[in-house]
Amino acid sequence: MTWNALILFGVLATSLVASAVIFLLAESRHTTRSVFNLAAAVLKLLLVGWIVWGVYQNIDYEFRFTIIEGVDFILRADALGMMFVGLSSLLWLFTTIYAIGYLEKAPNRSRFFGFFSLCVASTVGIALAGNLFTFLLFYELLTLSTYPLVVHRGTRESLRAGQVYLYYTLGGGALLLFGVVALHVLVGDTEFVPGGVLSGLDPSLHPLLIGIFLMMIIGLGVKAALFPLHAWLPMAMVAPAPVSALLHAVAVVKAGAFGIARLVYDVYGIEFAFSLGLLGPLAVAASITIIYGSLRALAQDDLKKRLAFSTVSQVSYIILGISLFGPVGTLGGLVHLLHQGLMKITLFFCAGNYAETLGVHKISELDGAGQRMPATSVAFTLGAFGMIGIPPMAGFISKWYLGIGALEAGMNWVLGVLILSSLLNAAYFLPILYRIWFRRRERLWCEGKVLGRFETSGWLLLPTLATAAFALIAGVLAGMPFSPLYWADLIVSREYLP
Amino acid sequence: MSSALVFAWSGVLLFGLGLFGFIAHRHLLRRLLAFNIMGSGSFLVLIGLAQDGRGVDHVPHAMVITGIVVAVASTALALVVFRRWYRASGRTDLPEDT
Amino acid sequence: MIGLWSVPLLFALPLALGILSLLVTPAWRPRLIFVGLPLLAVASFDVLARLVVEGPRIYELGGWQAPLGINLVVDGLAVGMILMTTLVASLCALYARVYLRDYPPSSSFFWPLLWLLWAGMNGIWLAEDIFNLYVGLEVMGLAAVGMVALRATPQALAAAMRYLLAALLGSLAYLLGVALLYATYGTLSMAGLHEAAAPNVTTHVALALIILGLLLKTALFPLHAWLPPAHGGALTPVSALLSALVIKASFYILMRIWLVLGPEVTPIFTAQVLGVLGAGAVFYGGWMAWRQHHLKQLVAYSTVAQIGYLFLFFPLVTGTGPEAARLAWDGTLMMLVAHALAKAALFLSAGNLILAVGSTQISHLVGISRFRPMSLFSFGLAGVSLMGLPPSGGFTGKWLLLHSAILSGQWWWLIVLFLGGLLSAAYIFKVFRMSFREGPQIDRSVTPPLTLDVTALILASAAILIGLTAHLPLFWLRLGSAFGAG
Amino acid sequence: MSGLVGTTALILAPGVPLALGVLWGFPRLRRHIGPIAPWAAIPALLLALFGIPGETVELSWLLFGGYLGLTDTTRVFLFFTALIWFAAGIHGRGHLAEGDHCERFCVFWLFTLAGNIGLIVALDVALFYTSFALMTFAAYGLIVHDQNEIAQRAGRVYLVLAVLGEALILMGLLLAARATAAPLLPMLAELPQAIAGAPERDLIIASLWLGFGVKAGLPLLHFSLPLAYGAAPVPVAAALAGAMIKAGLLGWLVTLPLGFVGLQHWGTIIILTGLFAAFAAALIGVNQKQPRVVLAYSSISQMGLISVGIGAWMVAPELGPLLAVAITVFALHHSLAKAALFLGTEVVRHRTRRPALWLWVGLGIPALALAGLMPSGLVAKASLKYGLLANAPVPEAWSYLPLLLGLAAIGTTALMARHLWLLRLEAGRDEAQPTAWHGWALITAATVLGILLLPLWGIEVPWMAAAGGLIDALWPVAAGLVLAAFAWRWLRPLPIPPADALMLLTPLPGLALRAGQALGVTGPAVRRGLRHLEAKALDRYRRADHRLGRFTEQLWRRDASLLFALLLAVVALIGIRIA
Repeated sequence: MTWNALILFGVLATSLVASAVIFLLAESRHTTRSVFNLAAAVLKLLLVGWIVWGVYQNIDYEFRFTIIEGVDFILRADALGMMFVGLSSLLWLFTTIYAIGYLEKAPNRSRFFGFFSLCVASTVGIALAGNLFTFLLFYELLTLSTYPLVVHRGTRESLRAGQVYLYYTLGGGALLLFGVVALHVLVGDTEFVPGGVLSGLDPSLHPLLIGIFLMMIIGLGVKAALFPLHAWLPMAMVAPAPVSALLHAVAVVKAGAFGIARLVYDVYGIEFAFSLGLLGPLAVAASITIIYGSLRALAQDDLKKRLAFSTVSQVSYIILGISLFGPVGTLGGLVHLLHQGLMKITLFFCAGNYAETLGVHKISELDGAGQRMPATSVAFTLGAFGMIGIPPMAGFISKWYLGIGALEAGMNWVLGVLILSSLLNAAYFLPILYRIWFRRRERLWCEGKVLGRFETSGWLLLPTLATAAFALIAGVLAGMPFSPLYWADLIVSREYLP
Repeated sequence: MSSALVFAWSGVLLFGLGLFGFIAHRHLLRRLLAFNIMGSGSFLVLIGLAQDGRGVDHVPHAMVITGIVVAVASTALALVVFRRWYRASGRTDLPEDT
Repeated sequence: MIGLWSVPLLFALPLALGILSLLVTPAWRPRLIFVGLPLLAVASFDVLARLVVEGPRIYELGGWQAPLGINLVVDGLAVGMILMTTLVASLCALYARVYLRDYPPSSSFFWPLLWLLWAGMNGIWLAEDIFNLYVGLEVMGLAAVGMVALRATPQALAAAMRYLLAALLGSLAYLLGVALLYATYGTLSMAGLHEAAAPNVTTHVALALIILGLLLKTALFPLHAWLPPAHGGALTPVSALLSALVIKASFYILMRIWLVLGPEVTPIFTAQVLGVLGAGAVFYGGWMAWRQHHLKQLVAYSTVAQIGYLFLFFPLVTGTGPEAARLAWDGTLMMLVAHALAKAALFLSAGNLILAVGSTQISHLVGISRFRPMSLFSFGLAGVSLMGLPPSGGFTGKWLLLHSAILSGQWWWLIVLFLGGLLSAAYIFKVFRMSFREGPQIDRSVTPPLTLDVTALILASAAILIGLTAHLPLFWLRLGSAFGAG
Repeated sequence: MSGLVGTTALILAPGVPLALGVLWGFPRLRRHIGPIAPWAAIPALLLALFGIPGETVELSWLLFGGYLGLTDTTRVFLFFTALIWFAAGIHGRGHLAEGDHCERFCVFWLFTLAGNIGLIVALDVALFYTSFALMTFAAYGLIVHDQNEIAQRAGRVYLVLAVLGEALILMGLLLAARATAAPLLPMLAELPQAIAGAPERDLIIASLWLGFGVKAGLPLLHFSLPLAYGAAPVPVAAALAGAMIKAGLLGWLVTLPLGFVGLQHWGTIIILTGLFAAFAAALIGVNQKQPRVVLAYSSISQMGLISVGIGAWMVAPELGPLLAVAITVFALHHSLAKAALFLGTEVVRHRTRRPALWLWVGLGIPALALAGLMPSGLVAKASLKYGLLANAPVPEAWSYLPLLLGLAAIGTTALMARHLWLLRLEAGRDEAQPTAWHGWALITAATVLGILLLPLWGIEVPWMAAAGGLIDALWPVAAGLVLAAFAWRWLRPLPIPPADALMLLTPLPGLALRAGQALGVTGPAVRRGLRHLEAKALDRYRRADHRLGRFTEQLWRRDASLLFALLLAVVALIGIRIA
């Protein structure tokens, strides 16, 4: 076992160990838990930074052992995986800070933070998985570790949401399992290889491969909230804000989208998938989801619900990018994986801030919030502009690449989808901004508690501003080395020219 | 029909009778008796078939002796449980659902 | 030459301890485990070491030749089962030592019965001839019935009686089958049968009798009716032992005999029928588990369901290619071991939860996740394995069975595995849902002793770990079997 | 300017307002930024006066890589844009440094300014689009500044149209970029040629024309103009009407494939739309009752005239050089004059100490200029006519264009007359602000003298043609005045609302919301139905399940042995049959 393998394992272990320790700590030891949790998050970020640098220099990181004959447990750091790892570990740090502030004086914190760390561990595992088996392992672990977070509040509504979540994810997971086993039977241990491993199979197997692809897309599409498998996502918004922020904006839905990326690029191979005619239908499904999610978002008055439908719509941008045959579309999809995460987590943080500080959950009650909470509102504005795709926010970069990618792939109608979706995004975000900034509140805010010397607790404000700044910087400085765009470009150059 | 087969078929008959009794009766003691008849039947089969033209075979003897010991032990246990059940519930048969 | 003694020690020692514990006062009975458990553990590991070093072999007890002497088989399968028994039974014994303190002294009969049960099981694992299997089956069965009756409530006695009648009926059918086989082939040894067996009427009738007897003892649907009251109503450590180990013994015998008789004798039709019954068990057991209101009844019905998976072994191993058969063997054994560990953990943690809330009703678990996270966590880990979700033994087993089903082209078993997993998720999460509901804010639950939680947690973790490190155990289990070469 | 200074100036021009806007984020600095905000346009003004075309700055880290620089055309645009912003800023010091929400006003002001200047100096598409969007969205904050019903409605209409425009522009730019050599880092200068050769040429032209048309007040996309100009604070209206409307024009100039290939049909469409705008806007405008709305319609009308030039350029590429000059000059002339008129609307409301005569002379100058009688107006109109009638193979119908332009001038005159008439009614209503007239005076002076600067940027001013056109320019003015006098005496204005046909279109944006609600309603309705069914089914199932569960369990339990025996018999029989 080399050092490189150990470091890789360390990335996974930081959150696993954190989770175990948090479970064992007594409920009342808040300070110890927070310190430990933050230390683990920072350590993980450092390790990830180290590996990112290594991957950039083409160093191989691999950790593997045999589970059963012909099936290995493989962790491997490649450019695509590190992108997702980087996103999750960065946002884990911020969300942990946020959650410490958000859950101050709430019950069941031990359970919350324990499962939270476990979720991050599974996300990192998904990202680092070197074959389908390992991916599946962490994919299901993610389902399990998210459930307690969804039902965290223990109300009838959240239990119901948890149940729906399970219906969808367990069903999807089972389908995915079949797909994975079937591929395993066909080609043995399905390691992720740029360009895929299936193109050499006999043409008589192609209908079967299409069937397997469909099954696995359904399995992954459940988490990626692909229409019509999305219904769990808005319901899951009953969870506390940090959960909605990290898990339903980043970890869970991205796990699905990331899985689809792995499936298309590293299992089927994009050229093979294209030659099987799989990409067109995928693009259509993604487009329908984009429009549908936007239309539904338009009609929501609950802020988190609107954001949730927006997530449904935005995550499909990633899938759309994946299904565009050509390097630019891929680039657009992959870069949106990061961009959407940064922007959407900002929005969810803001929604949490409004709810926690002002007790406001509905959009119609947000009048004049900009006066009371300018910093949060600025962050919200940046996030919303990014979602609409207004430059120079990160969302514009994604949209530009997706647009060019669609044209290069010869799918001009996708451009129409992008434009229509931008219009709809504007239609459901701008009214919120209008209320925040240009309406006056008639009544006083009913503020239960004073949360520090800023407009709200510093624990809540700092991560919000940080992620908003990242979303802005990712757009403005897209040309800099190690920006999301730069990294996505690196991935594409390695995936397309292996 | 050789004597061995006669033994064997009588054993099967006993087994069948025992099984019928086991099913037909609700009273636990009767069912226990039926079980013992079934046991005797199977021992008879064992002894009978083993004699089929191969001279004296010690193995079935050993098996039957062991079997009888087991059957006695089982019957004893069943009686203990039955007695306690009877004392606890006052019934001689099993309720149809719990 | 210590190793030579370790094999007979495996059933002689429990037998001796059983008799000894009958002689000592009730207070001393639990303390015998401090002698017995280490010795048995050493013996089990010694057997494993010898297996790994010297390979599988036949051990002649006392140096006498068969047929009058007793031969013991020490191959991978037997050793695997011995280790599993040692692990699960030891932890259950440790659990019981603490658990039984609150029960009347009469419950200390648990200890002699435990040793007897252990001796019976080890006898079954090691037996090389089908008659010794019968003896072991009877010893184990009688001990198990005694354990069910330990609680001495009317329900427990009724359950024990029902169990006893089923067990006796099953043993007799098995015995009749053995008699027919002996009459036909003049041998009881498995090796002998393996060589001599030929497809004829007597063999088939004998096989049918054996199968039916063992199905009744394994409680395969629809012959399962005795199981839920017996397992669900017994004392917690007893439930764990019965569900985890005892029913596995009769399945083990069936598996051995099926493989010994070989593909010429065992009809594909019967194999499919067994598979269909297994599927029925999965569905019926899962459905019934889901509609239970008592926690331990739920877990007991879960056993009914999980037994069904094991019976997929027969269709997958009969008349299929060597690769599919090997995968089916691996998968079934993985399922078996994982179920033993997970079900023991599930029963023990269910017992802890019941201790904590003082009620067996699932609806009384409201809000328990806040106050008894540890018990619930073990329950969850074990549940993960039962649901067949990764990373767990249940998942690895399911993976192998899926693989085998696809390879042999028997896609209909995929549906069983698919729906079975979802059904088990439904009943496991039924408990979780209740426990996450916010209830009273004050902790009214009783804190169970730490040992109880720790033993359950160790078993649950083992069920998870075995899935991650399945490579080595599966390799050992294949030693000396028809699939050893693979 | 030397290289380094030039580079710095290029960055500072949009950078200073942007930096001030960002600094505003620190609450402690806010107080100090308000007073200096008007001066933020000065670097851009200096750059316009002294910058050298061709000088570029590369900012590779910005977006996909950003390029800043000046061209001959953009220098002129930069000049009048910066000047108008400066003058409006001075005029609006009250809004920027004090008053209600002055802080908010200040930051939107700075960002709008930064965007407006940025889009002029941008050389690459991404930066151009970014600045354009920055300007568009920041301007919303300026428009709704007064926060009354009218301003909010204006803001809403503006925003809907702006978003639509942005989307169309994005689509056009994406399609156009695809056709360039480097789709990921396209330069503005490459676009026209690329579009001319692109397979989706018509779609690109349509989306860019309409997209920028939202800013430039194309008919049916113009609704935001009268509303916003009427509702926004006066300095904002001046900036909107003077500077930002020209951003749309600049968009057309830099992106449309002008001068590469003759596009007969597109040219004709644009010319006809322009003429329609010129006349229709005049007809609607004279019926308005608010001076600023009248001015807005005048803007629409004037932009229609400029459109004629662009359309002509499309039809006859060889007219390019002449028309480019004409359009630039026209834009300069119209912007300055219009800004002066807007600032004047407020100056006239204040009781100033100046003699009224001077005030009215000052107010008259830009009005006359627009009507075509001042030097700038003369030059602008003359160069347009000159361009249109130059020796080139143009369609027959073009010979009517001068006449039509003359008729349009009648309309303009009538609009101006109406405007001044309405102003008279408003004069002297408010208390004076001592410095309110500085900006207005500056921009009025520029209206007169700005034309003199053209040689500075190397533009040949057709003075002779202008002088010759004086006679041509007189009759429409005279006719317009006569018409105005007639109308004043005998006609009453028709009740046309400020945003004419908008009422008819209002339901449209609501449709999307309805669609979302409909989906949302169907969802719950379906779900409710399903839940009802589910509840029913569940209820039935529960009962059945209860019975079935009891039944099967009893069956298995009571007759387990019977079942066992039966199975035994069956298996034995099968065994015998097989044997």
